Amino acid sequence: MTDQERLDNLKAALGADILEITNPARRRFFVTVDRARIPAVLTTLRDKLGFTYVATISGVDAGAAYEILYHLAEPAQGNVNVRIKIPKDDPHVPSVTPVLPGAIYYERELQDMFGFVVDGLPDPRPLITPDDWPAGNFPLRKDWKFDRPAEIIPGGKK
Amino acid sequence: MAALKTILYLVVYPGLLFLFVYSTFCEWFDRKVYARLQNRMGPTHTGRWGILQPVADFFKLMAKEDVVPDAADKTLFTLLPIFGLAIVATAGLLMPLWSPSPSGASLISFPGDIIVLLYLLSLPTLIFFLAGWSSTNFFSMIGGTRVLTMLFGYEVPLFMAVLSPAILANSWQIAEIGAFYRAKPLLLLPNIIGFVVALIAVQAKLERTPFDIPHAETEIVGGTFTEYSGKKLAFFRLMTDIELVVSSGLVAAVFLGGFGGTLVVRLVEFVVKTLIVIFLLSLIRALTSRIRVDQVVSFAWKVMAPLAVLQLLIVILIKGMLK
Amino acid sequence: MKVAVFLPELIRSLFKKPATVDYPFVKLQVPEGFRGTPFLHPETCIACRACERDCPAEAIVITQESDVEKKFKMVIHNDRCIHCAQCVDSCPTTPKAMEMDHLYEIACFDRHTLKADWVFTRATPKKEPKPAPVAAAAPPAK
Amino acid sequence: MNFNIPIGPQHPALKEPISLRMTVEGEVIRDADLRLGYNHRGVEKLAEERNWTQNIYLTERICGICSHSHSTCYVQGVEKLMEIEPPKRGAYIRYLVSELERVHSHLLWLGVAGHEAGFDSFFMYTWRDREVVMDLLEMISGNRVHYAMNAVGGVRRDLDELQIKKILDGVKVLRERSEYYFKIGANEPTFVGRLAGVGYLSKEKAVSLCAVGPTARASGVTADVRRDDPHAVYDEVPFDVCTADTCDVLGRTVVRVKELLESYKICEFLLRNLPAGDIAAKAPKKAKPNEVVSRYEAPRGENIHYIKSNGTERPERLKVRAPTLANYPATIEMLKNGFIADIPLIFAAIDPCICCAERTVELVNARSGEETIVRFSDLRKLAGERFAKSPVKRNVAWPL
Repeated sequence: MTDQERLDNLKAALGADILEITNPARRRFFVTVDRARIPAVLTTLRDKLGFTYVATISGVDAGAAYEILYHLAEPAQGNVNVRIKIPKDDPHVPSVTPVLPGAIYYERELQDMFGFVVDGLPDPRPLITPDDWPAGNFPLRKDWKFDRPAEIIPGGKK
Repeated sequence: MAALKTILYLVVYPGLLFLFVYSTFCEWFDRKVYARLQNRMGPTHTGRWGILQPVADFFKLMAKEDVVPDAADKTLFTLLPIFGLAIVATAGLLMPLWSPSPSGASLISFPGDIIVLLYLLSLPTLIFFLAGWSSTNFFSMIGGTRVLTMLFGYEVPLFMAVLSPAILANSWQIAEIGAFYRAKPLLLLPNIIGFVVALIAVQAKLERTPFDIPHAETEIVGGTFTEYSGKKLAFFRLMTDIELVVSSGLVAAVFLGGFGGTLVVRLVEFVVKTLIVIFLLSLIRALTSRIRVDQVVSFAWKVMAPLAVLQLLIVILIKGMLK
Repeated sequence: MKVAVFLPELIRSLFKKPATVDYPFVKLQVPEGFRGTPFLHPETCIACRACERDCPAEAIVITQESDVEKKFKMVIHNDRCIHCAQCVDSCPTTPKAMEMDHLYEIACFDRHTLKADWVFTRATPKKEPKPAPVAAAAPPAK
Repeated sequence: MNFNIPIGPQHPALKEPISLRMTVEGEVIRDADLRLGYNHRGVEKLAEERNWTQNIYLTERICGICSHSHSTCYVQGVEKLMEIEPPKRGAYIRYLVSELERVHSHLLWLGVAGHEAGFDSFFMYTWRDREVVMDLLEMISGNRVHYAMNAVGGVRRDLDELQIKKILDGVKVLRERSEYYFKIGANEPTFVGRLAGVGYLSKEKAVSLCAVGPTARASGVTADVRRDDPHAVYDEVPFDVCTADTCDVLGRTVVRVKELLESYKICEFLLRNLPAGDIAAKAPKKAKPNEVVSRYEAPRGENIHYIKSNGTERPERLKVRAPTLANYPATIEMLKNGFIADIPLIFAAIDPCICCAERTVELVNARSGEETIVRFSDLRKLAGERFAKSPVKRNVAWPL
């Protein structure tokens, strides 16, 4: 299958949901869709093109807005990265775990790292931040700055 | 004077001191053989060829901080290692090593001492269970229940396996069984199945691979000993070592023709034969992987117990033929 | 089903030399290209700071001692060094001013003893190639 | 009678900190829960402050066992961002190291499986033979664990004839050894008895829970990035994707041993067909604003890096997903209804690399020694207070 065919497949399957689609490298596709449509889009991709495997979910702080990328992969169809944009003042995103059960840890990680609120997540407990992690600290946001303390070497003469 | 002599026997030979020295040596031997079977070095630096390593370990543990869990039953928790050590040391006195009187071969020798010995060897299992239980730690408790579950598996085959040479020798006294087989060494051959069963059962009793289930470190941390530290752990370890000596001594006494002759010959024979048994135990340890507790019980009842019964049958048939 | 399949291997091992070595007393040779600790040949360094920029552990610090004299000071924090040898790769001079030695037993009680420093005058890149420096400088640590 | 047992964060079966909370009924596990976050180093945040070169070594340190896999995955992506192509020889050497790393990782895993099953002899033997490949890697790269072979645009060290010969000899020895141990290991009844039927993961579950690597392949899913998403040399090298259909720990063992044999084949192919030429292309300092998804088949499964550049010499975002994190949902599934005795085996069978899976949070002040001391004393104080307040309870229940 060539990349053009894969592109056509994607366009045929998703239709009007596609806001933007690019093919920057061999077997790599970036699709932008609307935030509210993400579970529907992933369901379509799963049922029509066989994308059962979500490799990971990346959150990106893109300056003006947040972005979330769902990296899906299928041997024949290549690697499809579904991008949604999220305004900074309303970090809500629908959960895709009901569609792809393997996504649960990635979504929990997103909640911890970016402070997104994943609506409908079956298990919304924090996954990686410690129990006493101060609320409102989301380390991978660009405005979260961490001042590295000066290195103090215990012991020693100097 | 007699009392002093008895105390000397109890404390020096064949009592505590001898048991301590010999059991640490046996631990070293076991570790060294196990390591060499795995192409490693084993203990190397403490004493010549690392021979003092178990002693060093013992004294190091004695010097370590001793922590008693707050929720544990403190009296029981503290007393158990002492009881355990006392029990196995008493069992050690039953070894036919030393005879103040010409008739008996061990310090304490009486008809039926083999039963007492087997009984004393069963008690450590109970001690381990209680130790696990009184620690009130989840891992210890799982270890404790595993100890008991395993006990149901290997105890009966062990008793039956040890029974058959006794039946053939027509005696319940360890020294007499030994003497019988010394007189007729060929009769040791029919007991070979029993020997194998007894070896495996002893391996299980000593909780060594493949039966190290009660303290399988990758599953339940330290098992029964999870909460033990310092002196108490040192006592438990010494107890395991003495148990190793006594069990292998028992196997050697009933299956390898016992020990006879003068004091020195007797001692040499004891050392050689127990080391053979310990070598075989080490070999089993290196050969196998740990099995699950349900597999132990089914193995014991499906394989070992029938084999032990078969052994009994053989022995009874042979006895009939001899008569 | 077989029983005791490992027996031949076990018995063979029993009579073989141990595969392990008695480490602190017997040491194995490290291979030729081993990456030990980095050190500086101060006579070839042109103070271009390429190593400082590329060091992933920020273990190299170069400071100018005085503006007039072109004197520089380089500190290698071996307690932070991750021994990747990127400084050697980044070094643009020929012969390289940075080099790795074969030292790997650098553990010590005080991290400060692991810091090595050199004060040197910046070498000016010459037209004809310089002769190779005589004997590598003493390994920095311990 | 149910009760909870904590496996980890400190437990002899786990070489790295993770917390598994098991609800057990007697010896049978009824439920399992997972808590991560004991080993966070903030690699993703840190990567945004480092330049492209520094990040090679940072990604390499995500994992200790498969160090080459993360840096290769990263470098593949960066090369695409910078629009450079490594020379053929460089690519061959890079993936030769990859395959040798797979060999060492799988041998390590076999040993660990032996140890978790209480079979220490097997553990010692496989690790003894693993030294052969470790020595080869040390000879090639100059270090045993962190090879630091990758540079943006190629590799950093070349191979000479003598080294090629040594590697071929070593691979030959290893192949003999692996086949021998596979033969006898598969016949040892106690060992097989511990592995067979343990940790069942059906094919449907493996697919739906997005399992990767040998875990998925042992359930009959033919997922291998080397074949599914051919990159660099893998579209030239002949190799098979190894699968098993037993869906248990035994299957995972078999898959790994088969992969070992495949890796030896790939190594030999790469060495025999090693082209002449340069080993690295010159890399620019900066990358144009772009984004790239880089995939790589690590020994444990698929690595995926998402890299976004913004025109400077630093990445805008580096997202790392290690295979272990992808396998956690499947692990929970496998653990359910198993025995306590099987926890270490099942958990080890995904070849967990916890420090791979956890790398995102910047631990507050973990670098400063003084803070650690303060924290320790705080901890002791806290523990003391808690200890003093809590009434002595014997809340134990008979587990049988």
